[in-house]
Amino acid sequence: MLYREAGDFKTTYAADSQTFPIAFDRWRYWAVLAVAWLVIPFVIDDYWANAILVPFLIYSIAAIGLNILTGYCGQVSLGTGGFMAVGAYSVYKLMTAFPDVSMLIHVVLAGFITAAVGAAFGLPSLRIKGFYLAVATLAAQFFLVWLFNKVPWFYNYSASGQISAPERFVGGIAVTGAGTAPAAQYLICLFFVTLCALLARNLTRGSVGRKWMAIRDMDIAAEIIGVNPLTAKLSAFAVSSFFIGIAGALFFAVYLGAVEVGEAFGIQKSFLVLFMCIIGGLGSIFGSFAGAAFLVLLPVALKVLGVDLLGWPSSTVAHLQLVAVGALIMFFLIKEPHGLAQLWRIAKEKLRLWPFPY
Amino acid sequence: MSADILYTFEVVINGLMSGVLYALVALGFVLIFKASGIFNYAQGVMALFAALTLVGIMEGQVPFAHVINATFGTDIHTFGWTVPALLGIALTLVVMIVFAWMVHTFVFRHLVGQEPIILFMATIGLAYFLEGVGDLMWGSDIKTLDVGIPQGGSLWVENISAHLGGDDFYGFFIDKLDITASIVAAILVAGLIVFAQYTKQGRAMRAVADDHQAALSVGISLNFIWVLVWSLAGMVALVAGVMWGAKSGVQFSLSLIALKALPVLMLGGFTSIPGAIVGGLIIGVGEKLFEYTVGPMVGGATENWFAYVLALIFLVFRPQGLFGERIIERV
Amino acid sequence: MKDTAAPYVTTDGRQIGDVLMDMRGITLRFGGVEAIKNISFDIREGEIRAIIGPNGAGKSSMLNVISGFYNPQEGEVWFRGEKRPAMKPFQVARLGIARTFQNIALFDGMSVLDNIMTGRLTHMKTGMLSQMIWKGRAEREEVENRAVVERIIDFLEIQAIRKTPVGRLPYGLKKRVELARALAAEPKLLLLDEPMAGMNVEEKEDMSRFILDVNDEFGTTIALIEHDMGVVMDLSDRVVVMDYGRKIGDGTPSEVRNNQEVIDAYLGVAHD
Amino acid sequence: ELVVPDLSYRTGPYAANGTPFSDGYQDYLNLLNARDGGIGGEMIRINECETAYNTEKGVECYEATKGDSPLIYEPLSTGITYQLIPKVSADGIPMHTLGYGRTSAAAGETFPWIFNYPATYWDAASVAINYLLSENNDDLSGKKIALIYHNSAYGKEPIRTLEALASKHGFTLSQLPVDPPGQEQKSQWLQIRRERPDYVIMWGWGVQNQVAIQEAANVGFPMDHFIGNWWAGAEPDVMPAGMAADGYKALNMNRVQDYPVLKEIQAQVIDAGNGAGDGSNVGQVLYIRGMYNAMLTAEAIAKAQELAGTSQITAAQMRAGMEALEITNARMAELGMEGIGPEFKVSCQNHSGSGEGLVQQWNAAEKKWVPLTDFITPDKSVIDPLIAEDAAAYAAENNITPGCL
Amino acid sequence: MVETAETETLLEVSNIEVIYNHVILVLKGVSLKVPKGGITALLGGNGAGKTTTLKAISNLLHSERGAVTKGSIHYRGERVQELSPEALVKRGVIQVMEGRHCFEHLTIEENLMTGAYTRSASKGAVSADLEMVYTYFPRLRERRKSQAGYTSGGEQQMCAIGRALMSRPETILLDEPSMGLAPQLVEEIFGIVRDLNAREGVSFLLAEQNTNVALRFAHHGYILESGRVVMEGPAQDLRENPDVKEFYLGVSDEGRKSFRDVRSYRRRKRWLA
Ligand SMILES: Nc1ncnc2c1ncn2[C@@H]1O[C@H](COP(=O)(O)OP(=O)(O)OP(=O)(O)O)[C@@H](O)[C@H]1O
Ligand SMILES: Nc1ncnc2c1ncn2[C@@H]1O[C@H](COP(=O)(O)OP(=O)(O)OP(=O)(O)O)[C@@H](O)[C@H]1O
Ligand SMILES: [Mg+2]
Ligand SMILES: [Mg+2]
Repeated sequence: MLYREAGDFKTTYAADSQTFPIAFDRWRYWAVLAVAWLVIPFVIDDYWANAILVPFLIYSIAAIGLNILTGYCGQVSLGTGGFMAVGAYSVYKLMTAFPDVSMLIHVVLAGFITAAVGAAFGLPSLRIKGFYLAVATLAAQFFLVWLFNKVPWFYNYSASGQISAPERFVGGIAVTGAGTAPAAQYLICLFFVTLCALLARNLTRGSVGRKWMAIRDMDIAAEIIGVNPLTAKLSAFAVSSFFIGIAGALFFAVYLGAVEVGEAFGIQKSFLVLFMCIIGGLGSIFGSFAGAAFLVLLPVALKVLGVDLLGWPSSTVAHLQLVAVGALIMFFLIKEPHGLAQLWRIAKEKLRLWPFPY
Repeated sequence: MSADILYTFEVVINGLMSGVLYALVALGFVLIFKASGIFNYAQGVMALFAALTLVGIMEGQVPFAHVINATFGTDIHTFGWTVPALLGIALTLVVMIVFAWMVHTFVFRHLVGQEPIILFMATIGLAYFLEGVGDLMWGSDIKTLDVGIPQGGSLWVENISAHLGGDDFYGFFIDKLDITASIVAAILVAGLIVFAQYTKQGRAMRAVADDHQAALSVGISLNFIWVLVWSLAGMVALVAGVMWGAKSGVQFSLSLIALKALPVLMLGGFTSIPGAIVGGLIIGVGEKLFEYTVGPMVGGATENWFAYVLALIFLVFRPQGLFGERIIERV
Repeated sequence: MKDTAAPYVTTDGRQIGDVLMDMRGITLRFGGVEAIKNISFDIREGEIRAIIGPNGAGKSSMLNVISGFYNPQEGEVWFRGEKRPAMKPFQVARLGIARTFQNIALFDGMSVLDNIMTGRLTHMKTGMLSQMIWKGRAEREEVENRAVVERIIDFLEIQAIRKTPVGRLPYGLKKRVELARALAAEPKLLLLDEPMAGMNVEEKEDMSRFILDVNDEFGTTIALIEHDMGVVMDLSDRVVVMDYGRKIGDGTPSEVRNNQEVIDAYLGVAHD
Repeated sequence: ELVVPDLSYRTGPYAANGTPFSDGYQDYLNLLNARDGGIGGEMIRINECETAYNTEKGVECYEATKGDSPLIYEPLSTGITYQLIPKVSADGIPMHTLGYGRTSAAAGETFPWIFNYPATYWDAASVAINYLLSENNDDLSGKKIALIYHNSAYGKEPIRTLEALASKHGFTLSQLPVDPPGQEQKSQWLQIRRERPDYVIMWGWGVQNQVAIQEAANVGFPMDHFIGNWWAGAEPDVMPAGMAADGYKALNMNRVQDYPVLKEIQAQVIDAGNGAGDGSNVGQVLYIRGMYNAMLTAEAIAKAQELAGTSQITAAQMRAGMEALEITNARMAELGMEGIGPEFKVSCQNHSGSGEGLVQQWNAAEKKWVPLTDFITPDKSVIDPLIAEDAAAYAAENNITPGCL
Repeated sequence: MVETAETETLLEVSNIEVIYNHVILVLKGVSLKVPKGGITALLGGNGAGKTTTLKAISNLLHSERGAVTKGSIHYRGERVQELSPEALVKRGVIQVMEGRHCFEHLTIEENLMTGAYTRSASKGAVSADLEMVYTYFPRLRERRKSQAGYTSGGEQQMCAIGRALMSRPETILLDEPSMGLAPQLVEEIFGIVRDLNAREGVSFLLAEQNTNVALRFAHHGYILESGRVVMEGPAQDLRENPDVKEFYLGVSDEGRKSFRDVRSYRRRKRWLA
């Protein structure tokens, strides 16, 4: 018995509904947080920040957001890219209109704006279900991208229609713009990740989360036992979009620095985030992190392996990379359709039963 | 008649024709979705792959030449023969059937009974995979596909319609390729409808779609049915690939026509073969007309999103699409 | 004809309360099919009311009308002496009407505990914001409601499976969890659609006990569809019999049992 | 060792255009390595990174390669260029965008690290109009010109200039955006068919070009009145349409012909098995442009080495070399590519060179691009104020005080 | 009742173990025999493993992530564990699944036609069989053109049985045919089972909760509890067994007891913990 929950007694219901009911898990969680906040900022360099950690953190937020909508509330959305664009353009407008306000506030406001837009595009979900809804969210995806491309007000009338993030600060330290220190980029993203994960966890363990899951598992039955599908679905769209908006804002302002909407927030982005949710595990916050990590690291790893270690021509590697990513995705789905989070759970279950097979 | 009305009419006709081309892609989706509940995002890439293979076979290219050359330092590119179009098409069909078998055996057979979204994601994985394989196999340069389909505006139509309007009306423009595509699509759809509604295999296919377990229990071989529909979808992909390839050359972007087919599906219903056609026509006309009338006012390039918004509006009134099977909601 | 002055005594001597729910002239159509044809009946407070009839008679549809899932084309639904306007199902649930389903409708992705907690949703009122913060109001509310749910879990003897995902449970237990979920709402009126289908005698006995206890201890009014005549005859105070959408009988079990039309249409042979 | 990253794209929708360019680019640098032992005795190391013409991947490539002390970035994408402008400026690595990217980067005092010689998009727009003026006895008033463009940062670039030129020369300009990738252009071409503009100018890339040329042929638009910019005038654009593309015109910044240097590349690089590709692209428009780009880079490196007095230069020294770059006909002839580009001279005030371009025409029967004109000078009187205005706005937005480094 | 000992054994299950999801052990060594021409009942409470046994026989476990890990299944002496479900149907074994499982979007008639999928019989023979099914279930004839999804529970059950008959089976594995059916219909369906058995010689393996009815119609019975066979014997004997009487038939020495009297009663002893 390497991993035990027996002997870990709860005496109150509150203790039973905490995030990590098992003491061992709790310790591990604090350890991860401590490393993330207290160690990494001092050792991080440009490459790690920009190629791995910052995108990982930002995608984690987006994946948590989409996971709330798709994993918890069962509404498949392919509009993630579009909603990220809303976050990005909101934060851009806010940054340029109110240069002196802290970025933290701008990012949160961008989240709220996206939440409103998300809720509006969530309205059809009351009638349209399953894949029809998924395809319908593409309407949001394409429309939003077109809108940001077409209306000059959104990009402050720049000649090319691109937006680029000017230097902005949090408490006197630059967090956007080209001169930002990698640690600053990392920390602002980490701040939002921690916040979002906490909020998401709180929402999903209480009555709101149960409403969502009820709608996901059987919407008719949920309605008959007293869940108002309108508020449940729209709130899921809003909360999900809030997170996705924050991710979009950080993606533009902190990570890329400049954005062309059709490229950075195109349909590929929607697929990517959905992949993260699914590979990580639908309906699991841990899964969102795992999925984001997997898909951020995979191409980097494949490239290192192919070009740097094996020395193949980069075009062949690029093609092989497509083949490998595709094959790995299929392989994963076959091996464990419920994602990395489920693998983790099974591993724990095995440990618990160890040394017996079942 | 005033030229304006005539030109609008021309837009409508051309919209219908474009719609047929969208429908060709949508048909492949419908077949697979109907029989396995798999929303096959890879349909577009399959069209690309089929077209690439056809060109490769017709021109006698050596598959994987780049990889072979890179690995063994050789310098081979073609076998030095060319294959006539019809034989090429037949050989490509064989390749697509092998492909169908492989997809089923190595991927989807292991995913039976999974949730639709998992299957959907697997098809996106398949799309990446197939795209990479296509590139490795046939190279990523643009290829010209010529199987002898006439192209260009039909002068005949233009001439006999020119006198309908005044001096500033030049007659209707209809692309000969589009006419061919319409005829092919009509034949394909008729054939598929007969297959699905009136044959034993077609009925089995619909049964499988409803309930895998029950289908197994009455002795329907899921493997056979699925290989069958993937093969059919491969065939449809080939047709779509040939039509689109003739239009814009065979190259990567061909796979993106999947995105044009999605609103068509949504509007027509994921499970309806006639729906794919009607949906295609409505989307084709709708988006062209919108771009033509409203587009200039809002800065154009509206087609991508308008198709989706149009489909969305329809869905709000009929959540299962125009011809989709009613969603049975009972408790 | 309807006597709203309590108490009301059935012909076999049980004393039951006021009219709680009154269905008046309900007609329900699906396209061309008339599933319910002009049916009227009432449910009185504190009673166990059975609805029986052959398959396809329209029993489940009637339950669906009561719980607001179907809106009848004709007829009125009166609840607690007031005419109920056309409502969405979730609004009906908030009036205090809970139900179970013929084909189990549990939330497969959740644990037994969470499933039962969903039954409390109509009682949980904290907003999104306090939920996000969790500490404080949301947690307090969660704990209070958890206590109620734990009582029900004890009552139905399903402590051991509290944390199991419902998907894995055997059929009989699923039915029990569904009952628990309905009870968690502390309903005035509980609708049970074939609660004992697919159970063996022993399990039926268990279920009967729960139903009787709920009825007695919480005073919950129960409307029940069941095909097992033994159960229906033993448990119910009054029985409505439907056939092809029509009402062909209404009365105490003994009255119904001897009704020739009922025997012909449904029972086949006179039941013991 | 001289590290030169190559942000190329050999996959995705634009692979057909990215591949020959990158082949030409790498093959020329490899030739220098093989023939001359690098530049100034220092070997060149090419660091290829696949961007798939995707801005995000481009940034990843930048981050992944910049630790290697690269001398220069040439991302071959306007989108990526915009992302990298602030980054390279902050990191102090020069970026060269050959006839693409941000036009106003020509203002070297505002954009000290960005170079876009030998010409910009606005130059291209003006060259096209100047060509049409010469075709029409210097009078375009009352003419109708349609611009069909890639609906992206790249496609939108020429609009300002064309609008300014329209008001100057009195022609009307209508704009037809095409959403990438541009498979479906029926609406746009029906509109063109109805309005019958005198000329159509195209700012396209990838499949958009092929479809447009095919559609133009379908609706019977006269091919010789259809002019693409220099990213819409290569073999992949015209080949799929077959004979229908005959007569189509396009701008070019590099003349296409059989240069002696190509033979050297064939002999010393490709036949030696060191070619970036399989050699089938040698001599194509984009291949030659890639090679031209590499030549400009190599010349700048040589210049930098000369100025710094050392062969192992830094990125900052490279920048100085680029700013002092001068390309003469004599030098081009010496390199075995006589007349491949215009003569030009870079300075702190002008990072964009001469801005000249020529017009070429497709001969479908012989499958060859034929230069129609010599290098045409753009109308700087229109362009320069626009550049100054845009650069000033950028400077204000980013708190930059323009000045030479 | 038919004397089972002498007749040929069609189906023999010996000591099988079934595991779901690699971890959940459900059948812990189940053995049973189905004689030719007999009706064999498989009884037991919820979750005892009846459905699992039937699915193990008809090879439908695979798609539920379940697997037979021990023991063997023979049909007519041939080992059938590795066969595909359709191969088994071709050999004459067909399962009517629990919970009806009609093809919702197909009409009743199309549903029935799918039953004939594995047969290479002529059109005429198939329509003759269709006629036969309609004579057994006249209700289906009335609703032949309706989508199965919209028919009532009883009609769906008939449809599922009718569909199985269309494959001209030799053995039918029938899972809970009485569930959710009106008493009259239950009698009717069991009557049809007996008819088919007597007239067409179809053998049945019948999983049932409704012990009462099942034992009335079956020849032989097995009682399953928590994945083990705890009792078997001719139906007659089982009906007489006092334990079976009390736990499964709900009758004690004083006769049937009322469901009202269960008030303060707790679960009684089990054969196995
Ligand atoms: N949503 C619907 N659309 C069309 N017809 C329906 C619908 N719901 C029920 N019906 C029809 O109404 C009739 C009554 O169905 P209902 O489910 O109420 O029967 P029931 O009495 O509950 O039968 P059972 O005992 O078999 O459950 C049936 O003929 C059924 O086909
Ligand atoms: N797919 C599955 N995954 C995991 N466990 C399962 C699965 N299917 C069944 N089980 C478990 O196997 C056990 C036996 O189930 P089975 O369905 O065979 O019982 P049964 O005797 O048919 O019961 P019932 O009378 O309720 O139909 C149950 O405990 C059930 O929870
Ligand atoms: Mg019912
Ligand atoms: Mg069972």
